[in-house]
Formats: sequence, structure tokens, C-alpha cells
Amino acid sequence: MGNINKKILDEHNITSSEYKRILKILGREPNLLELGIFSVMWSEHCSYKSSRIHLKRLPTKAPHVIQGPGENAGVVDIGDGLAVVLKMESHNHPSFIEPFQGAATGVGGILRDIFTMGARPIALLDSLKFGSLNEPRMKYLFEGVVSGISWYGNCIGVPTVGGETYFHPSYNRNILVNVMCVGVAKKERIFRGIANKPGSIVLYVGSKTGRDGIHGATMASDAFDEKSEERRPTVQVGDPFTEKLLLEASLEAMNTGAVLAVQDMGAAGLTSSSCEMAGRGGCGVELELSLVPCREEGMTPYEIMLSESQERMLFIVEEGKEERVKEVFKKWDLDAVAIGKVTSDKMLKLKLHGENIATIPIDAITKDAPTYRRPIKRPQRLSELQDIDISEIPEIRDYGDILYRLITSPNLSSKRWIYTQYDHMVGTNTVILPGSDAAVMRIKGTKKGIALTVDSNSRYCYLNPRRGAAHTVCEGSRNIICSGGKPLAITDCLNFGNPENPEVMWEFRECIEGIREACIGLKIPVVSGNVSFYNETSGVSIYPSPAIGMVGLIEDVSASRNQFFRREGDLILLLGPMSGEIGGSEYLFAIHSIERGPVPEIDYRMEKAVQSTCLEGIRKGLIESAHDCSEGGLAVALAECCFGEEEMGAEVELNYEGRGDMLLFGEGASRIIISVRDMNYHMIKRIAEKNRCPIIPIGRVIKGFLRIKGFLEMEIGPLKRVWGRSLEDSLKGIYER
Amino acid sequence: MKFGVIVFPGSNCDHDCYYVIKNVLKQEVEFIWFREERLEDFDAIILPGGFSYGDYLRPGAIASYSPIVKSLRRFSENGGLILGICNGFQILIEAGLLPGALLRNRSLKFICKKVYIRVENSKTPFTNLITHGRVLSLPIAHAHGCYYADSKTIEKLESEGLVVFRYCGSNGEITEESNPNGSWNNIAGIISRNGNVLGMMPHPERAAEDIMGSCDGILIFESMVNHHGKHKQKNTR
Amino acid sequence: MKAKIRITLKSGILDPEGKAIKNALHTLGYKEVDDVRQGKYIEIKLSSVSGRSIEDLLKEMCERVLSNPVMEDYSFEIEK
Amino acid sequence: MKAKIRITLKSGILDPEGKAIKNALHTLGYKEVDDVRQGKYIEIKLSSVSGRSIEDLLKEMCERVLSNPVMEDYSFEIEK
Ligand SMILES: Nc1ncnc2c1ncn2[C@@H]1O[C@H](COP(=O)(O)OP(=O)(O)O)[C@@H](O)[C@H]1O
Ligand SMILES: [Mg+2]
Repeated sequence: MGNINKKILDEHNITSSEYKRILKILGREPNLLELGIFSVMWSEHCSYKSSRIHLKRLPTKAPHVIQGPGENAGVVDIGDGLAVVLKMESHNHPSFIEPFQGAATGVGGILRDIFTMGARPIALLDSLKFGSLNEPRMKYLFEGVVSGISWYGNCIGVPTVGGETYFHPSYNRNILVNVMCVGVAKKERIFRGIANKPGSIVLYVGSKTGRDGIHGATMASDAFDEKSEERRPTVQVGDPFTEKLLLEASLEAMNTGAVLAVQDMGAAGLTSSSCEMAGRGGCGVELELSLVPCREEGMTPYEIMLSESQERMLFIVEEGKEERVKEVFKKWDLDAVAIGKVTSDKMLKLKLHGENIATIPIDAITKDAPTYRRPIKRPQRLSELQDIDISEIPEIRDYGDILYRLITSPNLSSKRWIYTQYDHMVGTNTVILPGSDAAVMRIKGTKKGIALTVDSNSRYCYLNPRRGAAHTVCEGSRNIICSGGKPLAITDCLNFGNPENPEVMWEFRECIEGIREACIGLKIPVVSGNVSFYNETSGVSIYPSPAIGMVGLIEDVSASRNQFFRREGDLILLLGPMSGEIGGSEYLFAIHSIERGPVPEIDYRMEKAVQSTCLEGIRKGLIESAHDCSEGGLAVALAECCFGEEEMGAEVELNYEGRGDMLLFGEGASRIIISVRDMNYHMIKRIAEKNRCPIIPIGRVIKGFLRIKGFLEMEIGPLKRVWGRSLEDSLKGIYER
Repeated sequence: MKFGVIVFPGSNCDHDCYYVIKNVLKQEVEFIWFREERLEDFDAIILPGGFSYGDYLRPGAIASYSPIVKSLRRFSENGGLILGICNGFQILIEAGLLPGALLRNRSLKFICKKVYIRVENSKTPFTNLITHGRVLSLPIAHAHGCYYADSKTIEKLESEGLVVFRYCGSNGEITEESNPNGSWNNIAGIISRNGNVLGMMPHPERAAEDIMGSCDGILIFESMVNHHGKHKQKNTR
Repeated sequence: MKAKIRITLKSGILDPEGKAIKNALHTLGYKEVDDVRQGKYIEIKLSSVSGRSIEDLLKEMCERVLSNPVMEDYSFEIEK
Repeated sequence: MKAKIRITLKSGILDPEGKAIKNALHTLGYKEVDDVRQGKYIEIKLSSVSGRSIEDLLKEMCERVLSNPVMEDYSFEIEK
């Protein structure tokens, strides 16, 4: 080897067999710049080399899908000439290093993925997972992440309307920060990242390039070790103000008719955006790096190509029309510089002051990047963990106390402290605010609305990845249904440990199969997503944590519903089976510190029956409120129905034989609590019977108390107050970086 | 009546204000880019909420140096109506069109939630359709909304009836608990001495339709239209 | 030339940020800390100023732009 | 005793706020301004420190709490 030695290859995370492949592709030794490009393009983060073969199993087709996976974001048709664009992405590692900026730049990245497609972002959601809040550093991380999301999202003026937040020691040293963005575009004006016209101009727009996050793309695909300390100066700082200008300018530029393709510069910056666009279009690209706007003096081509500076995009513009586009960016005070052109030779050619400095076949770093079928192995733990002897779990008979402890535990307490820091109303579209099952956004200019949710259940996935992932899809779907929406599409974010660990890879495969099974069962396509591997520290991986983001369509937004009981005297009904199961439940975890047991089975016929009944009931105006019954079981779900502004209560009687804790706190799929006016009861019952859906009257809405006959009686006011403030309370005490 | 909504770089409630004026209030409305200088054609100007210049330096500060603010001064001297909402209020303060300062919220957090405000002066062009003492439910969404001024200024504001809105409880009670950001005397909105420039932290445009959960905010826009109508009659008579 | 500018809240004005830092320091055991005030620090690189003194220029920038006299004080040093 | 602490972004790290301030100064005609970096200024009143030097204490506080070593540098002066 000449210049490239083992150390350099290690620094670039390139294995020796990968290096051999590079030599074969080039027919010569690469220079450092070329090696850097291979390194980022072949990183797990950009190439999906471990996940690609499994991701193919996801169902991605449906008549309303305009764009499935493979683009910057997925697109679905919602009628009226409009389309909804959605995508979720992780920013886990950067947020662990610098929570505020890490989370903020995560928001910035996902927003660009949406407006890149020509859509105006209308909502953000965040799926957050942290370790135990007893750790001083976790408080710091949690507070920092929430402030970072708040700062970026609020500043750019896209409301953060929902999310989920989960605490578990499995995330003590690898937190998860996933952000989902949803936008709306005109159906015939979707932009894609396909550069297929040789001669067209490559236009660099947005912030200048600095030395930010160089090797960042590699970092995100690399497990933490002691060395991550050294990489620390690679923190990227976000600038939501510039992003706001970039958003407005980009949408305006797309109106000029001169723009052929667009892609944001995310991970692997200029390299991936230029190569991926050329790759998709079967073209090549030639760039003159001396033209790239730089923030610092003396930046090398290596730095320019690998920088991950934020708030930058690459536009492909029709030759001769670039001035029109530049005009727009000038108006918004942004740089827009032609730095090269699309070519027909399928090569990436880089020049510096006219001199060739790198030449790489595009296919080799895009569609022909290495893929691995990594070994898989079912973890030993499972057989033992999936078993549980219920008789060994002491039955505590103070059910009121259990309920109190559950709803004040970090996972089930109100997330108000988080979402009041997010502007969730800007845009004046948020019809159902955070705090209910799904957020609902109206679509101005139509009668329609969309329902949005993001869910996961990593304990279920830990105990039974396949079934756990399927549960997550079902829960997301029920959340959408409960607000009156019909599920349209999924975007996922698959957070896992080290893929080189066969057990992790097995979990990954199983989760994909579970998502597949539920998507087929419920007929919901996956249109976009993201994989985050290497969520591992010192050999310990996180629980398998697939997050499922979902969008549903509401035909008449004025008929949408939230989860809160509305009127005294309304009848409370349970759709679905009465009994829950205790295996893997939040109750076992929070009260008995046990994480085991069989994950409840899913009966898709039942699941569909429950969902169809609820949706039809809401659409016909028969249902006053609907709430998905999931973590915490029936008792927690009932309490949550009472925590609306009016502080309604419930008087409930459950006819059930067996253990009280299983009845009240057992979990499982296919259950929804609805409230209806008396006069509508027979009609909803008829719909349920038609769908063969169990429908059980369990009580009535009353004022101010939750009474479950024979089990508990609690006053709503005080209960709601402790539920409302317990997350904030658990943040008191020592913070440490 | 013709409204203008000024768009600064970083404004993000501009479209929301425009939508309400056009589709709910059903009045004429245009965006005004911050580099423009002509305001003569307008009857009222809205400075919308958002993060002009990213809130960098101080919220509203950099925007207050734009040329359009000079025109805004002239516009106000000629009696034109100016409503500054949230960041718009911050800009008016930084520009010196309203007194005092807006400090960081006492909690140090951005706060987005519905609050109650009590109407303390119903004789203004912005509140003439609302009865004195009525409680409105409007959302706030800001990180710098803690109204502060030296005691002399506060005294003046209070004694001259220039405090138009005050944070309160659902029954109009003025308490520490109902003060979301630590504002002096629970001040949520103030008006200039000549009565044509109003700044307020809550967002009336976010509570202007049933589907948004409250229609209280539209009363402020309707009051402006009502005032304009009367004024015009007087002028043509 | 380099100007180092400090902008602080006027003394009568409550400084919740400073208070939060003080509390954080106290919980970590730094009991010696009696009071904390937080402000802004701005560093400006300047090329030569003509026709007026640099102090004069900086004073003007501070009063017109960098600080808000209603709530803030400023001070600066110049490093040549 | 009073400690005057300045916290600045490490060089090379984007400073959007500094950039915005510079642009504002330019539009207002202050063409002499070549560059602006924004940081934090913290003033701490301390009672007497025992068992260690005050410099040592401040250094620790800066590294643990006041600055974020990942992206910030700090410096301080002590006024007795
Ligand atoms: N990180 C967050 N950001 C915004 N909203 C959140 C966040 N975490 C939870 N929420 C909101 O709190 C409510 C309860 O969340 P969750 O318990 O996950 O609901 P569900 O069990 O119905 O899916 C939801 O409305 C959700 O959108
Ligand atoms: Mg959920």
C-alpha cells in the first residue's frame, strides 16, 4: 500500500475486504479524498448495508402511494389535488454528545427532507427515549433535547404537535431522538432528487460550508467507545433562522419552473446529495470545489466534500435558467452558486481550480454499495424471559395506590412539561392538540384533516421483537382511528444496537417481519423510514426500538374526536375484549420491577373489527370520545379519558373473574374505550355487531370521580394535578453534563 | 378596510394573520416585505409573531432597525392602526413605539398554552367591541414575554389606562398563578398614548375560528374594523 | 483590532438565568457562590476606524444596537 | 470577590447569532466591523474559598457547569 495504510482505513471504518473492492472499482489506489468519499457513502448510515436486504420485506405499495421508500421522503395522495409527505429520522448519537444542538439539528435535517420534496412542512413529532431520570446526566440530556427541539421547531414556525417519551435504563448510555415531519404539497408539484438531464446546473444554496461534523456520517454509524471523546469537536450548530429562509426560498424557487431536482445536504453533505441525485438519474456529476462557498479559510477538498454543515441544499437547475433561481435566493439573502453540472458519464468528477482531484463511478458509491447479509441468532434470553408464573407475582390489593403510582411514573405521567415548550399551534392548523391519542391537523382549503402519531413499545420488542413491532403498528393505527382518521401510511425509524452482533441482527429481522405482518394485516404501506444501528455502548445494546410514525386521513375534520370524556351521563363502552394480559406490561415493570412474560397475541380479525367499528362510529357522529387502551391497561386508559379540560370522571363496573391487577392493568391489542350519548347506543351496537366486534357497556361519565366498582375510587382533580406535574417533579435535583 | 401584514425574515405567524383577515374577517389584506417602505395604502398594519432574525441579539431588535420601521413610525404619527403580536410586540418595543422591555420568561422556558386575559380598557380601536373586564381565552407562545418597565413607566401605563390586557384566571382574577411569564402587574398587552399602536403577547389569530377552540381573538380584529368604519364615516362627513 | 463587549442586565432587574445557574452550582456543592448574573459577551473584530475615535464608535454601536438601554448596561475593552 | 467569566464558541464552530449581529451592524452602516462572535458573560460573587485556590475552583465550575467543553472555551478574571 502506498499512502493508504491500515490506520487510515481504520479511521475511515473501511474493512480490508471493502478496501479490496475499492481497488477493483478504481483499478488503482484511491487518494485520501476518494477514500473519504467511499467511507461516508459506504457507511451504514448512508448505504444501509446491513439493513437493505431486510427492508425490502416491508410492504410499500397501495393505490394512494405516490412515492415509496428511496426518496428523501414518502408521499401519499389525500385527494383534492394534494399530497402528504412524511419522513422520520434519528439524531441519536449527536444528541448524546450535545443534547441541545444534537436534537435541534435533527429537527433541521428532517424539515429539509420534507421541503426538498416541494412540500410545506406543517407538523413535527418527536419520539424520545431516555435512561433513568435518577441519573444527573440524564436530566441534563432530557432537558437539553427538549429545549433543542423547541428552539429549532418554534423558530422555524413548524408546530410540534405530538410525540412519545419513554424512560428505561436500556437507554442510559444511548438515548434516542427521532423526529418525524409531515408536509403538504400539490400532487402534481412533487420534487424528487433525480438528476437525469446532462448539462443541467448544480446549484449550491444556503449556508456556507464549515468544518462541521466532518466524519459525522461515520460517527453516527459507529458504536461509542472511549475514542468518541476525541471526536467531540465535531458538534454541529443549527441555525433555524437560516433554515426558515432556506425553506421559503426553496419553495419559491421551485415555483420558477427552472428546478429539475433537489436534495438537502444531510449526512455526508455535498458528497451524498450530489452522488445520490446523479445515481438515481443514471447520470454523473462534475463539481468545481473552488466555487463552493466556505465559512473558513483554507478548507481542503476533503473537508468540503465531507462537511456536514447544516442548512444547505443542492438544486439541479435547467441550463440557462439558473439566474431565475439565483434571484429568489438573493431576495432571501442566501448564497446560491453554480458549482458544477450533471454529466452523462455516470462518474463523480471533482476538480479544484480546473485540476482533476477525484474520479469515482457513481454507481459504486450509490446503488452498488456493499450490502451484507449479516449472521443472525435468536438470543438465548428469550425462551426464559417469555415465560412467567403469575402466581408468583404478589397481588397488591390497593388498586388506587397502584393506579396512582402508575400515572405518576415517568412513562405514564403527562408529557405536558414537554409539549408546552413546543409551539404546537403555529400555523393555525392544529385541531387536536398534543395530549390526546393522535394530533389532528386541518388542511386549509379543504374539509379534510390528517391525524398524526408516533409510537413504539420497546419492552414488547425486547421480549418478542416480531410481535412487539406488530403491536406498535396496531397501536399507531388505533391512535389514528380514535381521532377519526383512516391510516394512510407509515414512516419508521428503526433504532437498534450493533448489527455485527447476530442477536441484534436477529431482533432487527424479526421487528421488520412484525411490521410487515401488521402492515399487511391492517393494509397500511410503509413509505419512508430510517435505520439507526450501533446504539450500543461498551458492548451493551439498547432494547430493539422501532418507532412507527403514522398519518391518517380524516374526511371531515370537524368530526374528529379526542380521548376526553365530554358530557356527564354519556355511556362508556369498551370495544374489544375485556381482559388484558400482564406479560411485558408497564404494570409489571413499574410496580414489580419485572420485565418478562409472553407478549400478548394479536388477532388481526379482532383488531380490524375494533378499528372499523370505532372509525365508522366517529364518521357517523355517534361517538363522543375514543381512547386507545394500551400501556397501563384499562384503569390507566380510563383515568386518561378523565384528564381533559372539563375534568369529567367515570363510574365503571367490570364483570370479570380473575385477578384484579390483570383486569385493571393488563395490556393487549384491540381495545378502545369510547363514550356515546344514550340515544346513539343502539346504532353503535349495530355497527359493532356487523363487524363482529365485542362491545361492552362498562359505565357512565360522571363529574369529578373515577370509580371502578369493587376496586378503586379517586377524585379526578388532585389525580390530574399530580399526573400533570410528576414529570417536572422528577427533573428536580442535580444536573450534570 | 385594508390590512398589511409585514413579513420580516423569520416571521412565522404572517400567514396565520393573513388567513384570518382574509377568510374569517373577510377584509382586504396584503403581505408587505420588510424591505418595502410604502405604507400609505393601508389602514392597519399587523406585525406578526415569529422569530424575526431568529431572535438573535434580542427578540425584535434586529427587525426594529429595518427601513420599514421608519415608515411605521410615520404611519403611526398619522394615526394608522398598528397591531404587534408576540414578536411583533417585541419589535414595537425595540423600535421604541411602545415603552418598556420584554424579558425572558421567568421559567426560562418557551411556553405554548392557552391563557386567560382580562380586557382592561375597552375604549381602544382594538377592543371597542369587547366589554370592559371580559375574560378572553387566547394562546401564548413565546420565550421572552415578561413585560418589564421602570416603576415610573408602569405607573404611567396604569394611571393612563394604557394596559389593555392582563393575564388572569378563568374568572378574571389577577393572581400570581395566572401570570405565565412573570410580567409586571400581569401585563399582557399595552397601547400607545395616542391609542393607535397595540402590542400584545397572546395570539388573537390563533383563536379566531370555532375549530381552533376559541373565537375570542377575532373580537380584536373586528374591533379594528369597527373603529375604522366609524372613523371613515367621520372623515367623509 | 478587537473589541470585547459585555452586556449585563441592569442591577434592579431580576435575572432568572443567573438564578438558575446559581441553583445548579449550589446543588453541585459550590456553596461559596453567593450570587450569579448572566449576560452577553460580544467580540468584534474591527478594521481601522476613520474620522472618529474607536471608543466613540463602540459606544454608539452599544447604545444603538448591541444593548437595550431600558434593561441592559454595557462595558467594553479594546485590544489593539 | 467577583469572578468575571467569558464563554465563547470554539473557533470553527458556527455562530449564527454572531453572523446575524454582524449583518445588522453592516446594514446600519458600520462597515468597519469585520467579524462578530457572540458568547456568554457570567459574573459570580464568591465568598472566601477554603482549601483550594479560587482559580482552581473557577476552572472546575467552568468545565463542569458554566461552559460546554464540547463546543465552548472559557476565560475568567478575578476581582478581589
Ligand atoms: N416528546 C413529546 N413531544 C410532544 N408530545 C408528546 C411527547 N411525548 C408525549 N407527547 C404527547 O403526550 C400524549 C401522550 O403520549 P402517549 O402516552 O405516547 O400516548 P398514546 O399512548 O396514546 O400513544 C400524546 O398526545 C403525545 O402526542
Ligand atoms: Mg404512544
